[in-house]
Amino acid sequence: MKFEVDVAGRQRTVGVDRAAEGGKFRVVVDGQVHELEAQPTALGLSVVFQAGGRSLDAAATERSGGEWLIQLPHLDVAVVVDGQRHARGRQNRAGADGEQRVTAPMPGRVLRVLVKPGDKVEHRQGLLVVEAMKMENELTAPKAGTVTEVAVTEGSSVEAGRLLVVIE
Amino acid sequence: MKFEVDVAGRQRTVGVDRAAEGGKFRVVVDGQVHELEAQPTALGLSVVFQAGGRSLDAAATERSGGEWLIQLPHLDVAVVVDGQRHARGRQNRAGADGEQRVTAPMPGRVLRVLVKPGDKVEHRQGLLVVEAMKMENELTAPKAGTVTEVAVTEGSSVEAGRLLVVIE
Amino acid sequence: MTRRTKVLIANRGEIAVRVMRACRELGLGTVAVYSECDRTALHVRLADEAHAIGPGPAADSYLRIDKIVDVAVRSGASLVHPGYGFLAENEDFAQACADAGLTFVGPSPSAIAQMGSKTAARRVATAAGVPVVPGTEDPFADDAPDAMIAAEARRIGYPLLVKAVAGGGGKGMRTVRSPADLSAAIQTARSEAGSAFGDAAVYLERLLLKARHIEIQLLADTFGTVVPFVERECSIQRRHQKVVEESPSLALTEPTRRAMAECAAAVARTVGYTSAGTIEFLLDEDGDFYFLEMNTRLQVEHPVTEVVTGIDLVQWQLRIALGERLTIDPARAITPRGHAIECRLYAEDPDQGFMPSPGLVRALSVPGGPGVRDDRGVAAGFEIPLFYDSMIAKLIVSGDSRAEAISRLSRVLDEYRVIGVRTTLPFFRWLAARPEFISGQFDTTYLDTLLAERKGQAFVEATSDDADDVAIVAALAAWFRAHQASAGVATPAAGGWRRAARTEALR
Amino acid sequence: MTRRTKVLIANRGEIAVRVMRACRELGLGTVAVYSECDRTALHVRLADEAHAIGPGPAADSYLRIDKIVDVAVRSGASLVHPGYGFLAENEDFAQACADAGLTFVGPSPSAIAQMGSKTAARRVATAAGVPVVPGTEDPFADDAPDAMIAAEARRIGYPLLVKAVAGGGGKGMRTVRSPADLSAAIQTARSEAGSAFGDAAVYLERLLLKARHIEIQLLADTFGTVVPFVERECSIQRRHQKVVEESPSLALTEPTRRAMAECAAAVARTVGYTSAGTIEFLLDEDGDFYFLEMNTRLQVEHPVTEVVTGIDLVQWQLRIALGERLTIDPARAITPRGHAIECRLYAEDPDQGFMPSPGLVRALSVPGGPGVRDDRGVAAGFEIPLFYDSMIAKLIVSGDSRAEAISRLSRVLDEYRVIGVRTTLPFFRWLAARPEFISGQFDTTYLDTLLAERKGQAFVEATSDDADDVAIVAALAAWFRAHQASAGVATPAAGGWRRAARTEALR
Repeated sequence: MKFEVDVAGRQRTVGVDRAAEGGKFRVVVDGQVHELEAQPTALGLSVVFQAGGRSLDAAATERSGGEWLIQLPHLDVAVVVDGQRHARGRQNRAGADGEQRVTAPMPGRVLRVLVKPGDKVEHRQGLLVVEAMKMENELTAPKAGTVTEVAVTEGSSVEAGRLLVVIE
Repeated sequence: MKFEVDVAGRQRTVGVDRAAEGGKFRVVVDGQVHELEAQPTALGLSVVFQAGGRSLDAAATERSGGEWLIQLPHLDVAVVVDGQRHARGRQNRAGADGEQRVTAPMPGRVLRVLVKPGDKVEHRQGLLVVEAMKMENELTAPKAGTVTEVAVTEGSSVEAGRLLVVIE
Repeated sequence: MTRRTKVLIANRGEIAVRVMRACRELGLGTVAVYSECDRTALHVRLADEAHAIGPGPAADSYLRIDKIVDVAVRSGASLVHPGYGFLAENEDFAQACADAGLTFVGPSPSAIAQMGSKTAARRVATAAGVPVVPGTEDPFADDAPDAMIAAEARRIGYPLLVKAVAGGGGKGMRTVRSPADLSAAIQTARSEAGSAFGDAAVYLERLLLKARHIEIQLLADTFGTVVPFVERECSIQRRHQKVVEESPSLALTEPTRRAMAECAAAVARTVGYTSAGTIEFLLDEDGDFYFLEMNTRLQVEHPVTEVVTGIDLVQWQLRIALGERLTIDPARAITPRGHAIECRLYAEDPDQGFMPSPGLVRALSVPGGPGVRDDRGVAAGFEIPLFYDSMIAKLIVSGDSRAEAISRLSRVLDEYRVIGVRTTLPFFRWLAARPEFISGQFDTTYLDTLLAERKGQAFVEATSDDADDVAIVAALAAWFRAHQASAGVATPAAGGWRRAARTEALR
Repeated sequence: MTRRTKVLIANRGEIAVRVMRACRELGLGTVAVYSECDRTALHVRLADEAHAIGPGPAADSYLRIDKIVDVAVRSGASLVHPGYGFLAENEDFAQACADAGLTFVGPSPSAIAQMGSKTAARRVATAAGVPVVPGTEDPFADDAPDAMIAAEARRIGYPLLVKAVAGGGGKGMRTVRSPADLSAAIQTARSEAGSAFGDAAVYLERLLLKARHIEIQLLADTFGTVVPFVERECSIQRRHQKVVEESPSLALTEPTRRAMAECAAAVARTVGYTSAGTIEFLLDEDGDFYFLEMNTRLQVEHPVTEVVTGIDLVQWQLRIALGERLTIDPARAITPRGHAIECRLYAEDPDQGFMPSPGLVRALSVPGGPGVRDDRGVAAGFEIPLFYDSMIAKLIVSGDSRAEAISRLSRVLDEYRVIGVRTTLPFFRWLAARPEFISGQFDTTYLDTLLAERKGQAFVEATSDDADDVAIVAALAAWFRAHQASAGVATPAAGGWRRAARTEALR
């Protein structure tokens, strides 16, 4: 099977073929071949690479729309498999081009809106302040650009995934 | 729904009715009513009894043929739900009447057979010695009675659940 | 058979679990209370009995004095332990318990009231002969004019702190570096304090530069005995919220340790304190220290003290509440055996400005082995609610020396896995390797300064190899999913043979 | 950048995990080996790299010296840690490592050989001036006539023990109370020893009545420094297999402790011992003690010593192997801080004569909080293989006093849950409440005698209320199963909202 995996904005093509024996796989990432053994565990996947025996204890949590949270021992990364990006996209994809939709990462209440359509914003400039879990959290611009839309008003309650601001 | 639950040889009739609200149940055990809230957890079930608020953190592992291993905080008990007793019955159901089939609780090798058909055996008398996990384990009679069948010979390897001895 | 003494724990999460453990070890029964979203929480499952007290929002459940006292009375509990947060420092709750004939496991309502107001507490410290940080004597009235506040600020000097009189946990607190920012800081602090504590009053305090936050845990019984403990170092803070705590502190000389402990005991005696409490100090660069405030409750970071002294503070809280005399050897309480470090593990995304990231904790792998203490409030399968603090666990490590504790911390953080939600683990792994942390060269501004300098840079920059690994794992998980082999959720639905059968089918 | 020093761990289960933790804390790389059935074992998942070495049976994998040495060389490991069991006391393995240029983390092959033969070890002890239990000087030849053995038995006196010269873990050991049972005991001991150790040789030793098993842990470096530690009490045994260990022992006076420690060090010096090792003694009712044997490796019960001394024995093993000098203060090593108790938790059914009950560990809930150390070799979702010892975990608790440690043990055992397989937890819960255990009135025959008296009676007799609870839970589980709500396996298949959706659907 072939998968397109979007890791932090960079697409990788990954071919997965099960070898004859159970649990052994041949995985090809952008042309590079990895022979490995992969076993499901209660956490996720235990992977041992044949070359060098490197052991990787990883977890994969499926969100929706092809989005997965991949957790390596030292790293959490959200990826999209097969490019079926869900409407509830990642807020922070710094460096990526085009329209950036800033969505609420969690339910809360909009305390302050700091920008208006037409404003030029710097990378990481504050856009709005959302109160959630008793703390005030400032949401910042994922890239420099121009605010094209502000989809909420001060005082409104928002659900996770709700569109807040669009930057172009 | 009604269930017949065989707990250590004694049958109990248990009616389970979900109350209007999610997670709330009305459970009737042999006529006695319990109002409770039951929620699945990663371990099993978290149960809170309405009367007195008693909290019970229990686990239920389904075997096969209606057999379940029920684990309370201080107690492990195998039960059969709805009487569909599996061929791989419990070895030790002391005090029960009728034929008792002693089966191998785990794979191993029969080192010694200590009884032959026709032998009278006491409760807990040794029947055979099975080597498993490098230890010699003596299987004993689940009740007093007469050996009617010895289904294995010394030196044979046995799978879990294999019939070893029948006592009547 | 005499009826077993029961303790109602008026809290949730790890601290409710912690208190229940102490109850169990003393042979006391445990009564939990829970809100709707906590129906399967660990504290409910571990309690002897559990009672629902309302919907998720704390104001409707864990802050409802009436409901909690009612459950205590109905369940036949004779003691009430408040944990920390929620009603722990609410003198009305302590009073309501007393009025209902329940023993509140904590100080008297009057001690709570006196020390709960930060301005009143400063007066107590002064009366006890303990130096305080320069600041306003009294809180400002809600309608105090900006000009008056500005004048007071000039008297104290910049930089300064706006602090909520009823504050705690860094809420309602703002740093002001110049007069221009004062008015906005007052406004946000008041608003945050009002919503968090129901009391919008604030006051000003000078911001000591390069100061360390050092605190003294103490226990006091009802017979007048006060025992102070070896200090805790809590200078690693983010927005005035402690992130890492350790004991002992590298910054204290033995004479300063003893002097600070004596000051702490003096404050406690002045206010007629009983139960466990903590006196917080600021230690400046010259080695001088100042009273900051008192926490009239058990603190989040109490385990580091327990680990280095071998003394169970929560058992002692309960024993004191049951009328026992404190028989701890004071010399032992002040002498650390080895070194302990605690990390507060949150369901927050450190790469998104520590934004809370609640959700379902799908699986957990908690490290073990030597020198690890696991104080967790969450089990696998639990959905971290939106309504409360998003702390998942406290991780406490210890070692013979601080260096051993830090190398253990790194090992343990690498092992720790929380699957399904983002946590502050990547942040802690980064912090544990920082040279300033390892050498102990930090003050209360250290972390905020460093974070500001990083400008949101990720704590773990994924290498190209990492990205390959991520792609491989994602593709494999998708492959297993497509083949119905429950990748990512491998806990099989039944006994071993069923799993074996499935494994076979996979071949 | 210099290449990181790697350690190959030639073991599995909790001890492989334990050793890896020490490696990590010292900054050493970890190489695991695994058999086919251990592909998802914890030690594989925690290692930096892992290499398959063959099928499940130990003789084809964990006992294959050739394969393990080959992996060590190929992976670039420079040290090999054997753990306990398997090849830990195999001088050929130690020699093979040396021949391949690998540092074996343990004593020299000659020390292993000398102390590995129980009869040779007894001669070493005698040479060191340490009293030994009366017994046969030399092992019996395989074809030694029964009459000759019987004559030797008469000389020693009954009751006596038949012991495998290469024995360990209670295997190949039989108690003989009268001459009539001697021949059968010799036969079973030889058969068990032959299959377990590949060496059927046995010898006889007098069975000391009402004796306690007390042992002294020691560390020895390559510069001749030997440091003995405070004793471990290991008298709670079933069929000569330790079940519960603690430190310190209630039975030792301070002079006896010091004398025993000195004897232990003398034996170690006589044999030129290096690394960690343990000298086992029997302590009789009069307070006299006798050398029993030496274990030339890390022991299962080493954590209780680590907990009461704060010294990491495995780190020291590695540091000694790397050529470091032992710098532990001997006074500290022999002075316990508090009390520690270890339980060996097995996948065995205590109500079926402790029959192994391997299978899938569906879920785990490991207790935390103060005074708990979790040394586990199994994670949720792991199928305990049939091929090895069925130990799941070691549970170590500590307290300020033995009484506190025991009340903590009870609390912790109540919290500990292993779902899917039967374990010895119910047995330990029963034991922790036994008056003889609580008062410390036991010897090595205590547990076997008590178990014999119980005649297989269940450790927890289910009350009628319990049976009701069981029926309720079973019916509810069946109900949830019928409604597809994954009762018993609630870990949801995906993120929180999917679960929420399902919960909604349930309403």
